[in-house]
Amino acid sequence: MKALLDRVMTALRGDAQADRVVPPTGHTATLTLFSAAVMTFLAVFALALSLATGRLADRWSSELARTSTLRISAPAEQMEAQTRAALRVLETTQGVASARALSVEEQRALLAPWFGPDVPVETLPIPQLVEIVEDGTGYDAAGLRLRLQAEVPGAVLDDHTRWRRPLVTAASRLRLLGLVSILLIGTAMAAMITLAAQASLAANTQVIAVLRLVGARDSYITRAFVRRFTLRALSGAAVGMVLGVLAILILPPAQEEGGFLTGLGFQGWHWLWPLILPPLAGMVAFWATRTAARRRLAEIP
Amino acid sequence: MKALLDRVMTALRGDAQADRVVPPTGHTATLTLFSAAVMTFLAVFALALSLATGRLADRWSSELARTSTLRISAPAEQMEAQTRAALRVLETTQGVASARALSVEEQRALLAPWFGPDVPVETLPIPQLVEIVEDGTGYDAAGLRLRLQAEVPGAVLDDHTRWRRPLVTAASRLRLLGLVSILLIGTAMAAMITLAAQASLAANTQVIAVLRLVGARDSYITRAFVRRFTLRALSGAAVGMVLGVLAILILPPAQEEGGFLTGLGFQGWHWLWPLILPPLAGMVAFWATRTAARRRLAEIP
Amino acid sequence: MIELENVAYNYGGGDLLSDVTLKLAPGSFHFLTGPSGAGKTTFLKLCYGALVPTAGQASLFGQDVRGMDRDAVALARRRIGVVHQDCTFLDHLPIAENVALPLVVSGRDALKEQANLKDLLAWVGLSSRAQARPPELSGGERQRAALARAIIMSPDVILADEPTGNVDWEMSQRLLTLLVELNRMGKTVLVATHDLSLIRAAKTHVQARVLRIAQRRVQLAGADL
Amino acid sequence: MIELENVAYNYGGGDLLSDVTLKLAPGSFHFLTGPSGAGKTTFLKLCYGALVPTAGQASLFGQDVRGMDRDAVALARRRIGVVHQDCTFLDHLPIAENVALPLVVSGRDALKEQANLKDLLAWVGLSSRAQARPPELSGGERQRAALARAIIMSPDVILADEPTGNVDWEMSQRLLTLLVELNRMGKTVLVATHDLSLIRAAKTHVQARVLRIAQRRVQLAGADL
Ligand SMILES: Nc1ncnc2c1ncn2[C@@H]1O[C@H](COP(=O)(O)OP(=O)(O)OP(=O)(O)O)[C@@H](O)[C@H]1O
Ligand SMILES: Nc1ncnc2c1ncn2[C@@H]1O[C@H](COP(=O)(O)OP(=O)(O)OP(=O)(O)O)[C@@H](O)[C@H]1O
Ligand SMILES: [Mg+2]
Ligand SMILES: [Mg+2]
Repeated sequence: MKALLDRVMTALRGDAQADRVVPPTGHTATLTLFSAAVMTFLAVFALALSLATGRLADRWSSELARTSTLRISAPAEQMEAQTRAALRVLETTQGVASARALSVEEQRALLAPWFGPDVPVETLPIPQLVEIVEDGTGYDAAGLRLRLQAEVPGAVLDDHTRWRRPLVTAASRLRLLGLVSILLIGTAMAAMITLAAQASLAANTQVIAVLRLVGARDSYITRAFVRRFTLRALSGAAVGMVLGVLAILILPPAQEEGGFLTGLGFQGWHWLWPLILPPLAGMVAFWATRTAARRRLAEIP
Repeated sequence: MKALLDRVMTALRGDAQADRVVPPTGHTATLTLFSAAVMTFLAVFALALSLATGRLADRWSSELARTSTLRISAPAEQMEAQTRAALRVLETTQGVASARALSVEEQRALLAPWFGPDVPVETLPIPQLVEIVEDGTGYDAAGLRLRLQAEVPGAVLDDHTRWRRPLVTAASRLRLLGLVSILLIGTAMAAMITLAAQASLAANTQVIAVLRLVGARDSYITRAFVRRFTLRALSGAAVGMVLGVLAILILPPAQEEGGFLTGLGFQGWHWLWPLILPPLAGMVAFWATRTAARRRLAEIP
Repeated sequence: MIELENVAYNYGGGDLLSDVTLKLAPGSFHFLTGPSGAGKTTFLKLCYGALVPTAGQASLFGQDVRGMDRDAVALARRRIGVVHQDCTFLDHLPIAENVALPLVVSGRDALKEQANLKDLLAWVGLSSRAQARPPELSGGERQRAALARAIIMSPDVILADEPTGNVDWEMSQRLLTLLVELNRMGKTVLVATHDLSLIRAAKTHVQARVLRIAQRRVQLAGADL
Repeated sequence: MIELENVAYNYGGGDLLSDVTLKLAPGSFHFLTGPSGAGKTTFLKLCYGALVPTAGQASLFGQDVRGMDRDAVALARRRIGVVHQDCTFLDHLPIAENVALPLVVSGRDALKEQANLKDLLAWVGLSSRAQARPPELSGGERQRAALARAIIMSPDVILADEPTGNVDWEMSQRLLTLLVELNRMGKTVLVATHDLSLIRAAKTHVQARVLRIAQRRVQLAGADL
């Protein structure tokens, strides 16, 4: 990587006179610039999407607090025994990280939305709630229900919180999609720059023939082309990057109140991510042009 | 549109001999084919994303059933009066489509997750719940709270259901993003095909000069180039479309249990959507090449 | 056929040609000489509508060049066979197809003229190279192919720019014979060349007028040629 | 300098040249003639390493061409000035820079040679066209520029393929004088041409050997030239 960068820099320095031997303008030039710009623009979006969905997945999973609830309804005198039995069962259940009975205060807080803050929880015949925290793998709800039925007849397992699970999956899938798009876009950009370089080399057969005729070394010819293309890809990518970032900046931000979806923008040091795209494009161009030039020069007798 | 298609078809029919005057291969050819393929591939994804998020937004909004809840805690004897007062207030609140007090059975069903199915709701000092259905615009929660405070002191407005709202916004934004990407990708494809056509025309200056020298009309020259490029873009786009659809087919399907996120795939007749992409690419190519060729021919004396 | 009246031309700088008045009558044979850079190629380009006079009037087959659109020029070109000084071809097509190209673009059936094409290639000595691509030909072979392409349509006018610059003496005589033959059939021929011995040789076969470009004018050369 | 020993060459078909043995000694002056398509250009390409013999051995400055990599060929080319038959240039650069190109690619300071460049352009009559791009030149002007480019480095060997095919007699004498002058300075010169009068004219100035390609062989031409 370091060595490659060094070589890229050496190639870019070049010398002003060598530079003039390759026709400066032309449509393949515009094409390279444009492809690099468009692809980087799209890559910025894919990157933003990928990062945003990553944040989303993180937030959703932490919000989820993979919990479910066990509700134990029993006559007051059996309540404590059944609760302990239930906790024992849960302790030995695979996929359950921890389980604990809720205190009176906690139950009151939970019920507040329904009864207001002053529910006389003590005096109500309400069930004891047990909070179950799952570990990463999750437990087998059906199996747990069977065991509880046998040992704690008054227990009802409620994993209604599970409905949020697909959200996290969805977010991860989106993140994956973003990464896959970046890869795709990167590959497409590399291919396009290669093709544009090849097209330019093919269009400049006469230039190559003349340079060879007057005694130019192949490395000199290669360098002239590589320099052109690397610079073009670099500037194209820089333009695309700036435009992409601007476009993301002017996108309406996500409603903060909701906080459910994070904006598509970058956050914090993530703003640095797009910066690596132009050098990446430059390196791709450097490598692609050099390969193309060398092959072309080997083809021409 | 019809006229354009007709012209495209006429141009494509061409004649075999006229066809040979434009060099059949070359790097700009590959470039055109490849750009069309890549861009269509990306467009298929963007299309799928857009359609999927569209479905998502629809599903989420219908699931949302824009409701909130009013909880009235009051001594049993005032309960009915306060409920009626609250309903009166709500009827005159802008943004509230309807409001109704929940029946005992409904309240029991709501509490079931907490107390099990046999709660003696009648005997419990639980509040009366009023379901508020908003209209499209929604109401001003703060204003409503003020009015209720004045007239129904025991009422607590709980619009906790609002938390799902951002989901719908998010889905719409994703859909918009998908559409914007399609537009962007389309524009980029058009631009790339134009540039590739220009590059090819520039590389074939000699071909044009020779054809003119031997008395070929400009329309003949234009047609030969246009035909090549339209066919190339068409086949490139077809390849990209098929690959894109295949890629979407092999994506793991969304978990159906969740049903929260629909898969990225197309559903029903939406499968027809990608089919319009290649003809679209062909038309873009036709138009782009013709413009480029005419301009080029006008430039060359 | 082709008439120039008080024509002047410049490429942006000073006039290269000025006050040129000339009529290429049907069936006439002209040579055009002059030092390198005098404007011979420029003159020919004026004659087939590739350049438009900066002053004066040029007309092809009775039509003023200035008033012709591109289609009209294209149609006029089908009646004028041109041998360019730097012979360019469609490099991806074999020589035979390149020579037949004027037939193809004017919509004539190249297959019907197959025999004609064969004879022509044989006369210019390219029978064995008919399937080669232009870049595989030698300089002289390219020039001969260009001449063959210019006359395949048996055009009314033949304008040849240094058609023998790269061929040996015998071959140049052969090519000259071909042009003389065509002239006898009534075609108008104009050959730009710096090769005075070619002109001298031609004068024994045909009554040719020799034009010379000097001091921006096209003049009739003296009897010293 | 350049030696060919039993060299044969073919472009895939039958042998075009065979059994060619020749030594271009330092300071010698050669002409090469032969009918169009005989293989003059092919022979020159063998002499500067653009083609590798299909049989036999070619050596440039003592190195066998077969054993030279591309860099070695490039270095050898800097000692050989070549005038191609179809003079190609970098069309985006003015003629002056095109002529100076060999200096640039070999890393020499083109500015230092400015006076030399000016003289050379004046001699070939291109002073006024120095800033024009190659496509704006006439055929003969391009040939002169190509000759100027071939000799700007004052190479040890000069190989010119039809350097006077498109120029008038006076100019061709001028160009010949230039080559003779260089030969007097000790350079090796080989000129391929079909123009026998040029050869005859040269023989009065310089002791030149005339080679002729006939029946796939390169032979010394008789005294009839
Ligand atoms: N790249 C090639 N592939 C196949 N055949 C070729 C190639 N180059 C040249 N030839 C053939 O080889 C023969 C000799 O070509 P060459 O260019 O050496 O001739 P020449 O003596 O220079 O002729 P001229 O005086 O016309 O320039 C010709 O018949 C030509 O068609
Ligand atoms: N496109 C152009 N732009 C500018 N100047 C040009 C252009 N074409 C030709 N010239 C100049 O016009 C002059 C005449 O050119 P032209 O090609 O007509 O000469 P010519 O008589 O054919 O010479 P030759 O015998 O060398 O072919 C030359 O000095 C040339 O440099
Ligand atoms: Mg000329
Ligand atoms: Mg030759």
